[in-house]
Amino acid sequence: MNKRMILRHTKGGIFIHWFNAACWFILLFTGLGLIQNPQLQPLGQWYPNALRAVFGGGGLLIIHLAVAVTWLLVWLVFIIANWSSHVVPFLAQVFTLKPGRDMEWMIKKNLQMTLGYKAMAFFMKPLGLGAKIPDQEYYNAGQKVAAQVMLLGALVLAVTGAIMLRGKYFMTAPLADIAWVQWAITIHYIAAGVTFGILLVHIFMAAIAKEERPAFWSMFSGEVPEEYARHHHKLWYDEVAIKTSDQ
Amino acid sequence: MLKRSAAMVLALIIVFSGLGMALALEADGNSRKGKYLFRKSCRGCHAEGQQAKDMSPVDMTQAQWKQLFSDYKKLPCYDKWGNVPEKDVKDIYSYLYGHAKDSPSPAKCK
Amino acid sequence: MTSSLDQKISRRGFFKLTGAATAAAALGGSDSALKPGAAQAGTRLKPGFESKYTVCDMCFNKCSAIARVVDGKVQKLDPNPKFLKSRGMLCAKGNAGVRQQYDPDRLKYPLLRVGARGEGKWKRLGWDEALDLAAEKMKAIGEKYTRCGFMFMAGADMQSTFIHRFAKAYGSYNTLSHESQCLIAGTRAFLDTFGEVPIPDMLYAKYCLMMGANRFEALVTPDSIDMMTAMKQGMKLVVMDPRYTKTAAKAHEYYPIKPHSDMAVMLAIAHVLIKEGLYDREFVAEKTYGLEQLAKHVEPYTPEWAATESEVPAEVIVKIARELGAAKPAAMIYPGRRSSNYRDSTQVRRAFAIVNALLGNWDRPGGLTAARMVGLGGGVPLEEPFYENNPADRVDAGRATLMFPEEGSFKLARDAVLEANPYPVKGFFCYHSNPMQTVANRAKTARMFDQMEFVMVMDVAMSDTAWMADLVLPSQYYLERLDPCSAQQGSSACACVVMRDPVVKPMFEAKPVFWVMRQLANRLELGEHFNFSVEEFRNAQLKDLPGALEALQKDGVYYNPSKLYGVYEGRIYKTKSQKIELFNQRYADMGLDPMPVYRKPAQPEADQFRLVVGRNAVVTQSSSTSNSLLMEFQPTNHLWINPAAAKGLGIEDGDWVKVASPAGKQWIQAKVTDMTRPDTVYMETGFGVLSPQLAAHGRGACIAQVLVDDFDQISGNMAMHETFVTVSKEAA
Amino acid sequence: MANQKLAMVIDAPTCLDCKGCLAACKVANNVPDGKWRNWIKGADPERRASSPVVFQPGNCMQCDKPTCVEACPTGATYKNQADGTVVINRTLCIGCGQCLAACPYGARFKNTDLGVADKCDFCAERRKFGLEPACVSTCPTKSRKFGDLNDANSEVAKLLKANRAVRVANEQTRTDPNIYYLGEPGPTNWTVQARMPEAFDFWRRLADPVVKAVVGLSGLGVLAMLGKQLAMPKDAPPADGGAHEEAGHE
Repeated sequence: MNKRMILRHTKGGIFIHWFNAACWFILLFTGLGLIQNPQLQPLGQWYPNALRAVFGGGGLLIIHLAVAVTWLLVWLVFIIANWSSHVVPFLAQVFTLKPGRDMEWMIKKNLQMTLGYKAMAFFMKPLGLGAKIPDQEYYNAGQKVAAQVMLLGALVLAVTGAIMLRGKYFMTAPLADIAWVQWAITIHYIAAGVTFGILLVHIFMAAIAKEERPAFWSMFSGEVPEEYARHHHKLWYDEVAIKTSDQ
Repeated sequence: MLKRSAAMVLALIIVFSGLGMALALEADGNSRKGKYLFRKSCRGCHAEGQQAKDMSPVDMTQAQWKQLFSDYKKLPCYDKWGNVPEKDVKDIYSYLYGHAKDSPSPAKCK
Repeated sequence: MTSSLDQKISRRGFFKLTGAATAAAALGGSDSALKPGAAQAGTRLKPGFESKYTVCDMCFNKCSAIARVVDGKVQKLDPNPKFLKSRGMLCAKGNAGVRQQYDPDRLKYPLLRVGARGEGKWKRLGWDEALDLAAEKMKAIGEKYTRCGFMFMAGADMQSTFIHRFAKAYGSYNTLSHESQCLIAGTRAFLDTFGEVPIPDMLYAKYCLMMGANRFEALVTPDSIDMMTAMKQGMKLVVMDPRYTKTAAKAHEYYPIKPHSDMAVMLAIAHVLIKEGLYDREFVAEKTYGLEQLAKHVEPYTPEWAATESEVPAEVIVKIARELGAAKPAAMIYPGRRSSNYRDSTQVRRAFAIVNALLGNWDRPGGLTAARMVGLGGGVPLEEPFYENNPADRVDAGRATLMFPEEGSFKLARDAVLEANPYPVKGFFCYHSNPMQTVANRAKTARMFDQMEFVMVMDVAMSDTAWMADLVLPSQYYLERLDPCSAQQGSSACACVVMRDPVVKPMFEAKPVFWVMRQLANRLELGEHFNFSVEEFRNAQLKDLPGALEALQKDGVYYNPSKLYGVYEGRIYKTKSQKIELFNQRYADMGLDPMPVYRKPAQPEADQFRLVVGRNAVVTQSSSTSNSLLMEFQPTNHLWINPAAAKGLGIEDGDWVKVASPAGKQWIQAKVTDMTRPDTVYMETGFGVLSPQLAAHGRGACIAQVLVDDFDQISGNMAMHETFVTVSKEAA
Repeated sequence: MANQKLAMVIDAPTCLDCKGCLAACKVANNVPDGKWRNWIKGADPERRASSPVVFQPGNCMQCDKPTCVEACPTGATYKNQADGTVVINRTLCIGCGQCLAACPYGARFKNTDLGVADKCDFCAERRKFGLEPACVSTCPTKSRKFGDLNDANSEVAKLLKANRAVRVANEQTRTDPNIYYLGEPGPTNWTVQARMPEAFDFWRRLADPVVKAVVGLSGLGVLAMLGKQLAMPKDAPPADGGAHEEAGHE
């Protein structure tokens, strides 16, 4: 069997991914638990009550704040350390969307993922499009969009979170600042909601969808099978293949 | 207690006051020195735990002090005074009179 | 060492401690029995906090308080519910005592002036150096100018007795207190009417006419509190004041009386009482002297006449007289306290006293009650030496007719010092008092300091007076001190004793004044007069009061129950006539008016205002205006000016104005308000601080700078309200 | 153990406006400069025709229907069932200040030292040690009385039974306060109007549904994918898959 493996993730990348995942998990669940107001709590009062029974009311906020600050600091270090090697290329890639190819991919892939190839082909026919899903780079269009939303969401969460933190510990000015804090909470909530929505899809794709299983494992080993790379990220594979054949 | 002691002094005065020459004492001595002399000359006996009754300017009214000193040589304790010069008596009298209970500035508690 | 409550307070112990005193029940719920509360998270009072008794020193009232101490630091001061004189309360100032203790402005070590006087250049000294220097100066001045050449001043402090003692031992007659700034005219008047100074039995009064007092703001225990309780029980309160005080706001009736016309109203009330036979005939016949003379004397003082003088309507005066007559003997003219107002303040207060006598309220419930001695001793006796070369008397002796030889008169002593007549005074020691802030005509006080060869001031902070000193000594604050006992009286509330034990360790190099006096005495070969400790002095004070020390340690206060009413049954009054003197014989003998004669007072010119001064419930003159908590209530003072007057001068609320009198000028922000009469402006005491080392520096204006230093001709009391000022909208 | 209903009964006409309660509270609770947990309404009067003037002491009314609790997103502010007080859990408070605006009595403020909302809690810490609230114990005229209304023997319960008492509530917002005023209560005006902050309303009305929709849609998508995966395990590209080189695909 041709089981040649291709390096997809560096160790640093793997670390930051799982670190991020852990933080978000904790932040999401403690954050949700912090909302103890029947008008606002999406899960119902049982949830914050249960969490408070375990951690105590104040503990919940302290965990949330501690994890958030750690998360932010680690990210800052990571970004600075990997600025030119990873961060800039990553940003360049995820923010480059080619309308034709990527749009087509989005439509086709979503239909395929939810309804299957046949249905997708069926729907594409009238549009004069084939059933072929366009080749993708290191990230496919879906991943790019998800990354964009997550990035933006994380940024908003960090900024609004910082405003709230300031609200608690450094606030001196009276109402003007308080309005800022109040909006920060609302926006924080929205950002958390939206990113969580994307996260759901991401988690499904990575951990549950069978066809993406190699990608899931690569988040531990760092490598994907050559076959998987060629299939899912043809353009990237070609690049890597050329590079390797050059050697 | 003070009241009784004052009353006793008064009673004694009435009993012993003879027709001796009344000394026309004016209260124009040095009352500050009088205070000192009162302590030196009188409080040796007239004090708590001593042989005579405790004594202070506010034990009597100005009129009573005036009467008492009008013929002080007839006081029962005069023989114990030793040689108090008249000038000193005048100072003592000024102090007692000036700080009597009905005076403009009654002595504060001793 | 005795420390009252030095054990950790268990909950049970605490209940015992704060169990309400029996008599408190009568006061309609000053019952502080503690209610159990739910336990909640908190950080302020940690378990194991200690509760220790202390005596508040934020004003002269000496309220017993409980200090809550955590880790050697006072966290909170609470009232002592067993202290009946305060009715178990602690006012805003009392609560702010914590801030004073930890005030960053506190003096830390002895300071020697190195620049010009008042320039503020200091050098730190060690205590030994400082005391050596002080002793040397005292010795030199005593030798050069006689011992009366050194003057002593001490405020209302529980250790002030040691300064008086030191002065006596040292040989100076020239001791001053704050009293000639405050109350001696009133004291004089009542002493010369009743033979003693009464304590109003406010709690049971049914009618009270209050003039020349602001009892709901200038708090005096228990009067301020009892007045409210009495009102709740139906007492009618009528207030006459040129200013709409909070007392006026709480009164049933308020009349903006023209300043300096109180006597006119009082004489007219006497007129109505006698004419309509509303006075207590039996009482007056039996206990007073001079009704006939008085009747004749007040004949011309009709309500109509008084109305023109006072601007209080005649029918109001008649009505008040009738109401007083109907409510007698539980009706009173409130005797008041501060009477440093006019040249004839003694006579004004005599008029108050006379009307009270006519109402027969003396020695009876709801009236004026006699002093009740608790039986506290004088402490370790002093064998006062006599210095042959001393002058005959005080430096201010004879400058007013009937001065108190113990108190003297700051105003008259200052004049005498400035004139060096009859003899020079070149040394000054001031403790716990601040004449630069409180005594009218600050320029003169500064001149007096200028001509001194040595000025030593001991205080907790760099007061304006300390700022003028040669040597400044840091005093311990009351929470750090072991103080002698103090006897307190308050009508039905008490005849009681309080004392102070240290609550916390002294901060910095601060020392008690007793220690300083003792050190100086030792250096001046007067050590025999200070051959005791404060504890020994205290024990000597308490020697005739068995159980007192235990009670003080257990309850923070010792009571000695005594008769409150009918004290004078079978007793003579300590006056010349041995009766209550409506007609004062001694005054007649001395060429004074035997009964108060109303002489038309001087009035401000058209472009002038009469300046009146006062205080409120959050300011104790200058001693509290730098307190960080009290400052929040009152960061500065204002010149209250009536809108009509302000309009004429183009002054709007908040404008900076110049207030000028012959004594000096100050700039201050105007408060345009109809709470003062158009002919009267008002300022609070304690602001316009000179010393840059106090937080209140640069806030408001100083009364002492603009008040003219007139004086009451009989008592020598300062007469501050004889000041006429011009007010102008003029930049500094 | 029966729950308490702690309350204050205030005899406003006996208040002197001496500020003792304000000072005591400030020291007892370490309240920062410029902030107060309690107040005296109608203080520092201009001259009035009616007399006597009534000064009205007050503080957080520990309402039975507290709007501040409604406005708190984190549950840091809640009604303590044990004693009926409205409590702020400082560690949970995020200092958003929504409760400040929501209180119709202006009883809350931002504690700038701690970064949290603050207000009167009837001196919870002092009560732990059996002490009365600082304002109550220090009050010269004992205008403020404190106790448990559920205890018929308490002074406050007796006072309410024996006297006519009113609550000086803000008319616009019904909160059922637990401060009762005896006799003539004095000022009835409230300078503050309770309101829910805009951000809070936006959250409640708009943000919340939108977020729920987004998450819901994502969830639906994922569910669909999952369904497809389960239903069509062998979904493969059509034969004309073209560029897809399916050969190697498992």
